[in-house]
Amino acid sequence: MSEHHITPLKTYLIIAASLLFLSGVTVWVSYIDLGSFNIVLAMFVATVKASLVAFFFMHLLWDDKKNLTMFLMSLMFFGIFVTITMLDTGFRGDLGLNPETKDPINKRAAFYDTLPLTDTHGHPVDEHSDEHHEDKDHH
Amino acid sequence: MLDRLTEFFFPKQVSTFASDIDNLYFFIFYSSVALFVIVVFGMIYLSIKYRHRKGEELKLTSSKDHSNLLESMFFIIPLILVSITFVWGIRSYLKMVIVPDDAIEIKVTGQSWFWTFDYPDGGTTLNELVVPSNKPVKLVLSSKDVLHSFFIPVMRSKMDCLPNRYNVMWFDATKEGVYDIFCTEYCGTGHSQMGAKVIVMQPAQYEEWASELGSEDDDLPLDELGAKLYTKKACNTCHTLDGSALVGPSYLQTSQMWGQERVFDDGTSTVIDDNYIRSSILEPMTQIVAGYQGVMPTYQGLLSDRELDALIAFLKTLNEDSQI
Amino acid sequence: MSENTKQNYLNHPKGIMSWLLTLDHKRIGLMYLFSGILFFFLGGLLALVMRFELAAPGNDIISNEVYNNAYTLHGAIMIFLFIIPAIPGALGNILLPLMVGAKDVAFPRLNLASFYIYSFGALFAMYTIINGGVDTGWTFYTPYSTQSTSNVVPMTLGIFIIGFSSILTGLNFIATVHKMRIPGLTWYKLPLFVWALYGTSLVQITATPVLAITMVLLMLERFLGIGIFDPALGGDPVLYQHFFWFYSHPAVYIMILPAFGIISEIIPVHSRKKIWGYKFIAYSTLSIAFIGFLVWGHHMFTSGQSVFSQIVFSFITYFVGIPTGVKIFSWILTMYKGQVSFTPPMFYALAFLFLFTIGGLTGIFLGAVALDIHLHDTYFVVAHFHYVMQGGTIVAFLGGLHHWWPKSFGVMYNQTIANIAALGVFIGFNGTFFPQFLLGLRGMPRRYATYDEQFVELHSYSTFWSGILGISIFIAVMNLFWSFIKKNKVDPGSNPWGGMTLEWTHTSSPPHPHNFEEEPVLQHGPYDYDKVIVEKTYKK
Amino acid sequence: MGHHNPDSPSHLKHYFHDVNQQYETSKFAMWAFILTEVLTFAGLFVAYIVYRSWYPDMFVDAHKLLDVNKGLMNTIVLITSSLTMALAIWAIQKNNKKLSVVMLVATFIFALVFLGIKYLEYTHKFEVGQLPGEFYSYMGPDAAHLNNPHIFFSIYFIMTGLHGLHVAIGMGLIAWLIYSTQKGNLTSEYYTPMEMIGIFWHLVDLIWIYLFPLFYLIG
Ligand code: HEA
Ligand code: HEA
Ligand code: HEC
Ligand code: CUA
Ligand SMILES: [Cu+2]
Repeated sequence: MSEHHITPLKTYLIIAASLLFLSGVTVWVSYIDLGSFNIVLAMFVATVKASLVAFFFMHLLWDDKKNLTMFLMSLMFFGIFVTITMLDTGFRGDLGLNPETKDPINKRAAFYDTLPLTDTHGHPVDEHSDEHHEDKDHH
Repeated sequence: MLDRLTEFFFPKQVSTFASDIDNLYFFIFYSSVALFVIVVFGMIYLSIKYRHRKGEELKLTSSKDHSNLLESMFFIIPLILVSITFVWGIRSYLKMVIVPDDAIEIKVTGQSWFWTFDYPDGGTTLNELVVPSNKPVKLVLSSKDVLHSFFIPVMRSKMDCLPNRYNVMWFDATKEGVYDIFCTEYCGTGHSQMGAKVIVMQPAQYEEWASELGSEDDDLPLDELGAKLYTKKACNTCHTLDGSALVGPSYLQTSQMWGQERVFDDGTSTVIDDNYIRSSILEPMTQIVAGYQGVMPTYQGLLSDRELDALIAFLKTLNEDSQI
Repeated sequence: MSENTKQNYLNHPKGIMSWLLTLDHKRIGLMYLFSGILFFFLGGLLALVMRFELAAPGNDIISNEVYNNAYTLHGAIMIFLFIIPAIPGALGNILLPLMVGAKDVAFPRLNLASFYIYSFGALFAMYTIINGGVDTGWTFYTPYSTQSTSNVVPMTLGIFIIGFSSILTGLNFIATVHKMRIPGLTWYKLPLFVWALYGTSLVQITATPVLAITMVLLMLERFLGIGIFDPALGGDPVLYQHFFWFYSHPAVYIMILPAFGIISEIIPVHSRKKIWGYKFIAYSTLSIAFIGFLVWGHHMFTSGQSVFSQIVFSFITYFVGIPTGVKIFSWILTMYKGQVSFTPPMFYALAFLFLFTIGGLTGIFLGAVALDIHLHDTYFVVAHFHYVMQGGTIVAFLGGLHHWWPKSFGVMYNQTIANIAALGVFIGFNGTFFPQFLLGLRGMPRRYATYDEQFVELHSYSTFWSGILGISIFIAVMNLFWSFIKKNKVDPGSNPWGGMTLEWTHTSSPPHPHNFEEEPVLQHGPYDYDKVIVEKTYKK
Repeated sequence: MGHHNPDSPSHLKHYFHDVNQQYETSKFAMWAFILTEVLTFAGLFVAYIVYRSWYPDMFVDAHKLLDVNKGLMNTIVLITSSLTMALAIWAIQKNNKKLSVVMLVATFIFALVFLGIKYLEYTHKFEVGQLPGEFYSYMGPDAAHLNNPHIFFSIYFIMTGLHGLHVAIGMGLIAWLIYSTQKGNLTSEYYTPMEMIGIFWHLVDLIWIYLFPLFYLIG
């Protein structure tokens, strides 16, 4: 099997270094408030990283293109799954006609009513007031 | 002719969009029949015409395996049919989802295994939806426990009822009468008994009915009112009066039961009295009779005190002779 | 023929362990066949119980609970234990390597593992029955399935496990088709059954993982109350339906594509005619598999999903019909200027065309959203899917068994009985399920243990004919197995229908343990009836 | 038929023509398997995306309860382990058995570290009650106002849990690789299993590349 492509050591090291660098970049960027652009940027960087892993570490760049096709196919079906599901979940109560059908489940689950307030260690604190009871949705 | 066919295939058309849907059905039906006839005729004709006759030598057969004309037909004809169906279907569909502004709004709640209807001017009915004719009615549906689906065949309409969410359907009934309602989403043991009726009345009659809603029973004696409530509040979907057990215990002999012991599934027991019955109806999950499952819904908020008394009074009258 | 031809995969090697630990795809296929038929009968028996209960409106024979368990188990067994794993598992396993000229599938060990995983999962399903059943319907809709006290967990666990078997079989077949073909057997020279299995396998490996994760989430919802699907915990039951149908709609093409493949073999062989539109059929397989991933929401037209997605799903649903139509018309035109013999496999193929066309066209009715709102969860849907699954897949499967029986097992069944049984299946089937279209149109909901007086007449017709259907199926299958018992052997070199694909032309019946005594050399395409005359040889 | 060509290597299965066919088949099947893995996670990503769009504020606030430093540390660990895995293959390709084993051992250790850090994270969450589903009980000052945070934690635990399960499975496979390489079963002539497991291991890394920003960095 000696005819298989052997990636030079240097390539591996460069790729690993870029991956680490990009990880640093995402963390750094996440502290800057860019509004909804944050998530776009984070996903963009993640995708660059993922491609580096796939093409170099997983050797897709040099492999039979069938293997790449398989991989891309998995992403395509994932895309289909998300997009079409979102056509529903993102547009419930569309047509704007029946407001009651929209925004349905933003109701706190009932078991929260029985939970005591806690401190940051999760220990219950005294319920000296009923404050937190008020901000719950009673139906 | 078409009317007769419609009657053959479908229940009565009672909503304004029913005929539209039936027509869509017939369009697809006739196209399908045509395609089906082509398929079956082609298949029988070709297989018989080119059958291998007795004694005939095996031979090299034709190499014909395509024809541009035919193949484009395979695409074009279905594409045309499908396009018409799509446009038609969507137009009918939009009629079904866009609710007219002047619709009266009734709240429908599914619960295992009965329906509650709340009317705009107050008042509630169980398992009986009363609506005026020739006036759009908007139903806002939800459920108290699992999924149910509210299906009125004569209106050609159906919608699921989800807990914690509202769905909407509407219709405009064109003919007075009493029609079936079915639950069409599986919801447990009583699913197939979760039927109800829709009563379509003249608008004037409806107004009268609505204004009397809730007050009509005021002057009935308690046990008669209880007997009425027994079916009206859907107790009979789970409790029979003839001794056979459905989902819940039967009430054939309740009059004799008073003062006797009731054993629960956790081993505890209590003596049957008015209070026990009252709490069984309001908080059925706290004490579950041994041998049964805790599936009885709570009637908290659905029964007034007088109605509770009435039900208890009614149960007390029951004995072997009072079989209904 | 040499001494070697006496040796075939059925008699060599010998001993029970040589079967249980076999890596031979043909033996594994045979084991799938037996277990599949077993589950089919079990599911069928449950169906008959249901039908007898439905003969009259009340609770005459069984209670609501028993009925609800019966239909759930019927659906789940038929789908997850029989039609999805067993048909590719049986016919696919036996035939795929033979058809591509390989000595075995790409990963024989994985193949055996896949069978055992399937058996293991089936044990859970059987445990469910012993332990009192499960009553959610085969769709396990939340929140009922998270609340029901019946055996939802063992059943979903069983399905989860069987899913892995399905994935592994799919992987194996894909690798086999891509990499194990003999030289010269290019994609366009593959028998169409291979194309069909290839499409099936693609769907299996892409859709099944989503089923697996859905079942896991459902179990976790029961154990931990994770709140993703349970509305009481802030979740959304409609999202569950998206997850479920993302698998289960493509799964209907896992069920039907192998059947399409079988028909694509039977018709040209028994018509002795080059298949019409080879490439169209091959590509329509792939496009059906693909479009099948875009339409799952047509099962949710009354769930309250957004109007926008209703319209999109309705639109795309119609487009599955077009490639399917191309196939149907091509099969019919294949007979043009052929030499058609009316053999049992051909009868099943013709019955398939008749029944599947009805089933498929009624799918278009259901795809029209305005109409589906009336028809959803009524017997119209029940009739639709029995027409495609039983009238389509099972009928094609029976046809395939009759077609490849002498090849696979070296024995021949009684053809007269086979023809009579085929007729019985055809008539009994229509008698059982055609009335159900009417029931559905008139508003009879499905999953009902009891029903309104108005539906009695049609229900009792349906019940009556289901008896005939059951008996006919029983006879058809027993007639096949009887040939085993009677050892009604055919000559090892026989080719009773004059098939042209490698399994007919290059190996004995039943095949050699390593499939071919010498690596086959391709001499002609799979359907070159215009170029070569293949004799029909069939000796007792 | 069925018997080996005298000069064909022992790892060549009888139903393949040659080593290359066997190698390519395994690799292709591995990629098909990767497809199923991606689609398994796809379901969970869909759940994530849908709930994030329904509960945007809750997601943003709940993610602050996670520890970015631990997450970043794990990212670094996993990327490095990916590198060592790749180098193990590189070494065996060059027939450097010793280096290959060293690299595999390193990969194994990194995996262990990853799970160790995960363990610390999990135990902390268990202690304070940031648990999935109905077991959620953390109502601290920074969370008492949240709307259904148990859903965030359900998704968090299921996704990282499934990912952790993959890491654990990967460790088992790597342990086996260490053993076979050490024994000399894998050489530059035949290292298919290492290549396969390598692909699997990189997938584990690849999924973490998305999990990390989605859970720890959104906001
Ligand atoms: C083998 C299984 C199988 C197959 C192949 C199909 C094929 C199809 N199915 Fe079916 N279906 C099921 C199994 C299957 N189905 C099951 C099990 C259910 C119920 C699940 C449950 O709820 O329990 C179901 C339910 C179901 C529904 C949901 C109904 C409801 O619950 O309300 C719908 C709606 O669109 C539908 C549509 C279709 C369509 C459009 C096709 C198409 O693929 C059909 C294509 C074929 C043709 C169209 C015929 C041949 C073509 C021609 C002759 C050419 C001319 C064509 C045109 C003009 C279009 N099916
Ligand atoms: C491959 C799939 C498949 C097949 C082949 C069948 C076959 C049959 N089905 Fe099934 N059916 C489903 C899949 C299938 N079904 C599914 C998925 C559902 C939905 C479930 C749900 O709602 O969740 C369903 C639901 C369903 C219903 C609706 C229940 C309801 O909604 O209330 C009905 C009712 O008539 C029915 C009837 C039948 C009948 C009569 C057959 C007949 O074809 C069966 C024929 C009989 C046999 C095959 C038995 C032959 C054998 C013997 C007679 C002897 C046995 C001997 C020994 C064991 C030694 N089925
Ligand atoms: C969904 C089915 C259902 C409905 C509807 C229902 N019940 Fe019940 N009921 C049950 C079941 C099951 C039990 C037994 C388990 C338990 O004790 O909760 C029960 C128990 C009871 C009991 C106590 C049991 C005993 O015999 O000791 C009373 C009293 C009762 N029901 C009255 C009513 C009345 C009155 C109504 C109508 C207003 C009603 N139920 C409606 C299912 C139902
Ligand atoms: Cu309510 Cu079915
Ligand atoms: Cu479908």
